[in-house]
Amino acid sequence: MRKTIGLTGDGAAAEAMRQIDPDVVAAYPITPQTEIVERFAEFVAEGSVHTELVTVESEHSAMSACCGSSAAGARTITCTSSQGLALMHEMLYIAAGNRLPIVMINVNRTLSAPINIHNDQSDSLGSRDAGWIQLYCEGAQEVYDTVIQAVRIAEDRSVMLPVMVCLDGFVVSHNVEPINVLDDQEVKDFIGEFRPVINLLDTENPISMGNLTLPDYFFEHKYAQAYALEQSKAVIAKVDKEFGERFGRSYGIVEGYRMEDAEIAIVTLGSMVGTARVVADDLREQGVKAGVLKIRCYRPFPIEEVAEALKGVKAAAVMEKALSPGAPGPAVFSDVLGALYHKGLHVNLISYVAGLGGRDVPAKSIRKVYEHLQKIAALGKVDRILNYLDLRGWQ
Amino acid sequence: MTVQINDTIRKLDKKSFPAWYEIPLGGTLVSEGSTDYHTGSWRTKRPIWNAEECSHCMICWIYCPETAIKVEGGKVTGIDTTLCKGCGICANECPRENAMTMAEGGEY
Amino acid sequence: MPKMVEIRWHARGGQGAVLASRYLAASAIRENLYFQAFPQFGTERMGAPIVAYTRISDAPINLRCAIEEPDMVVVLDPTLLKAVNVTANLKEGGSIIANYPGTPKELAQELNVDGKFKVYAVDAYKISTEELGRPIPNTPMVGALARVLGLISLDNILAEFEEQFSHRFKPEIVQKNLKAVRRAYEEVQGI
Amino acid sequence: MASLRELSQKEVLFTGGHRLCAGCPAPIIVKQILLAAPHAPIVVNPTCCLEISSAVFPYTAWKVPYYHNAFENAAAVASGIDAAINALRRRGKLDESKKFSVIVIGGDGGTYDIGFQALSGMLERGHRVLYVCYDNGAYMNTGIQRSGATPYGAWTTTSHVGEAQKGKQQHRKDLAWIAAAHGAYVANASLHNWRDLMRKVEKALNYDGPSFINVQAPCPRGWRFPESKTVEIARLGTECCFYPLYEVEDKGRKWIINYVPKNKIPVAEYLKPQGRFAHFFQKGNEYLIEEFQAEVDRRWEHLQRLAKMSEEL
Repeated sequence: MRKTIGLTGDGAAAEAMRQIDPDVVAAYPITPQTEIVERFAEFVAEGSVHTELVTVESEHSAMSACCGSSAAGARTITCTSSQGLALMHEMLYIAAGNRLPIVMINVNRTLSAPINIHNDQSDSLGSRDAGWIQLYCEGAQEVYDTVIQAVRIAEDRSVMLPVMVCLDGFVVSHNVEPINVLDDQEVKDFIGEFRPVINLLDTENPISMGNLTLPDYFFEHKYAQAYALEQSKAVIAKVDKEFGERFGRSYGIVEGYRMEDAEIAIVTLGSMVGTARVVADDLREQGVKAGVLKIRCYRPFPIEEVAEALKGVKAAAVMEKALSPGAPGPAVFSDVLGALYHKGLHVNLISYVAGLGGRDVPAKSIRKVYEHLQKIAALGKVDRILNYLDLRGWQ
Repeated sequence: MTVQINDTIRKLDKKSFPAWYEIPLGGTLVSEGSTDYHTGSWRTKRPIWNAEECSHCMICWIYCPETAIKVEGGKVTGIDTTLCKGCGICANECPRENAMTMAEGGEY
Repeated sequence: MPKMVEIRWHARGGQGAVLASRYLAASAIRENLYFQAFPQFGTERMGAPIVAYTRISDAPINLRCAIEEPDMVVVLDPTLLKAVNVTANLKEGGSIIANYPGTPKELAQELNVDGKFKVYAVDAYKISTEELGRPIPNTPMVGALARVLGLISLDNILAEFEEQFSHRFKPEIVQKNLKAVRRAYEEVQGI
Repeated sequence: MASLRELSQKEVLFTGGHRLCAGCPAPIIVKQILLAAPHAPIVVNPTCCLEISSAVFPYTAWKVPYYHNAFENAAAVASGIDAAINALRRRGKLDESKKFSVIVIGGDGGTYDIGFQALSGMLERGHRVLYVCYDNGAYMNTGIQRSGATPYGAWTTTSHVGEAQKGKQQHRKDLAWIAAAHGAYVANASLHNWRDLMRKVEKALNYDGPSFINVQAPCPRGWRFPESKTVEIARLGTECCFYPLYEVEDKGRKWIINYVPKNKIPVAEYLKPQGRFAHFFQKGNEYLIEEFQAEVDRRWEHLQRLAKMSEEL
């Protein structure tokens, strides 16, 4: 039976995991992901899942054990955050390169130093080239729905890649919201049985995986993997659409909010999307044609969708919670810029880095970004490309 | 470009892949051994097996790193010259004087 | 009814403010309301003054940021009235509901806010000590807040308590808590 | 235990055509392990000589399921495989009667050093995995650098012999002891004694819990000896008690010495044929042999004490 209950983002992820009832979960606690592991361990203790929970001694071993179990044909989920994701970094590439359909929930938290347990997106954005699908959630309902979708996406025969579901630490992970939870059976039916292609336990048909691959074939191997990631966009859209048809909620690859006739737009991902919607609504009431472009699927990057959504705007700002020191611009900004270039578009595009280390991104600050965009729209050109929201001493 | 992607772990019928889309999923191979990769050319010395002296104790067989001691029905039948790298462990460990000896040169 | 009510909680670490804010929020589901309940995160441990937030609305809530100017402030511990500026950024005409042994008038005088805000007092320590044998202010304060808020019925507050806590506490403890919540709901007074 | 003649009629599930050096001990050990495995083997291999030489796309010397993931995490990867077996069995997706021998085969760098944490985690959690370390006492794969397993005084490319320093300054870590402290089934073995090694492998894989076997693996290239002498050097290592053969049962409490040399030879006889110890035999460096001998004696005596105490159990 479907029901609405109050859950945190972490709680919603754990509830989705309970319903998925994966074969193996290997995870290690880290703030602000801990609540997921704790909740799931309760499910294991009470017997409401059949999962083998491997309480490993580090995130490094968490991802390693996940690779092992997935390669052994078991449906495998893990979750982490920040330093934990960084510690997994090596194995992220291996999981993708070995084409293992692992699902990971990453609760976005910044990276040391200085040590800080709060939210920004440095961790997963820093892992963008590992070859994982990355989906960013705005709120806890989307977390719940996306974790379920992720299983289908990862295991799709044409994808066979790991999927990272990202949610902002504390802002979403520790915020209680009303969550519409599906019936257990509905979830089971939606995800279906896992039929592994790679299976070490099939000892009658033994395989060798993780083989040394030298210059003669390495390039071809990696391109085949990259191609699968690029092509996965269609599967992500298909799964989301089917989810919507069955359960009435879907999110798309990107979502344009009031973008139809928007003259100025904020492009962002994660929880900042929600606040930006509120500010856009306020501005619309004042006659300002403001819109929001939410990037839900960050890897593969939705080149066509982003370019299409932004082609008519006079000015746009990419807001992201991560720096890319020494780069021409931060990660998402650079990708949006690249997408526009791909399509031969020139849009007055600026970058706003915001909310590092848990700095709140309130509505009034997002309003400042829109005001900046209005100025650029009136001017007809970008005055300053790289901007830092609410950074003390930055003018 | 439309291509047929290899989304399987294909039984290898050849050891070359003309295009990226023929690479098996994740570069995974069927475990079928590598006896078709010949390491006999590495040899600079060669073991000489003397059938008449051999007691078929299988000491050489258990210690041969290349699985190059050919056996059949519990008896040594010869050296697999396509695999033997000529390390000489067999001759060194052979308990008999003349059953396995090393000769200079890799060519048989 | 306003479109959205924003509430700030003041308590000391370990007093259960986060639990209370989540309990209130979950009760709102019974009224088909939308909500958010989130703590302000730091590394404060037991005893330190802490802050938590609740948003309640009749429409889905998109805002994903801290509450800067709350409509209401709830204070779980009377000692915080002096220790923390509990009325900071409270909206003009907003409400303050405190666990306080005196009258609302005395509370208003103590806070020096006479006439500026609506002031409500309830002696949650007395109630919880009498009903539960221990000074645990969090759940009674939810009862008092619900009364002032006027969006969630007493019945729903009580029903939610039963649902959330009946598997954790013994039945008699649940009943005692329910009585404390009900008393706070009924005994809260305001000016 | 089957005789060699009987064993030779079994299929060897690791074939030639691999690219390990001539005279390498690793394939000899792998062969013995796979012949001894009582159930369907699944091999996890950290990055090491064995890995980069046995599975080179598109060739694989393996005829069993084989997985290489990274350098430092083989024990964790194997933990995941063990978890998958348990989970799938519980769900009825695996036949109850189908048994697996999950085996990690790794070098000492990936075991003593970088993989130490993962190994400890695997042993502590009690996975049904056998971890075999083919212990050649240095990072041979990257070109003979010192590891935690390198013996005292040995020359390596990161513990050179010069005026100021004579090879490695420390004695080697005794990993079997540490493994035993986890309560795992632990054994020390050597490739020259195939009967002892295979018995231990079989025992470990029938043990309902984690196990660790350290196997002496003389490396002709790194130890500087002729490639025909691999087995012979191993024998000397055991005869001088540098590499004693023993096992630890009863959750770390019962220590059993499996082989006591009739005449314990001086370590010099073991060191002499190895080029990495050449400086031990130069004038003025006699103290190196003495210190080496003293440490071997200390450990051997301690092992004997443990074994004696265990007899009372």
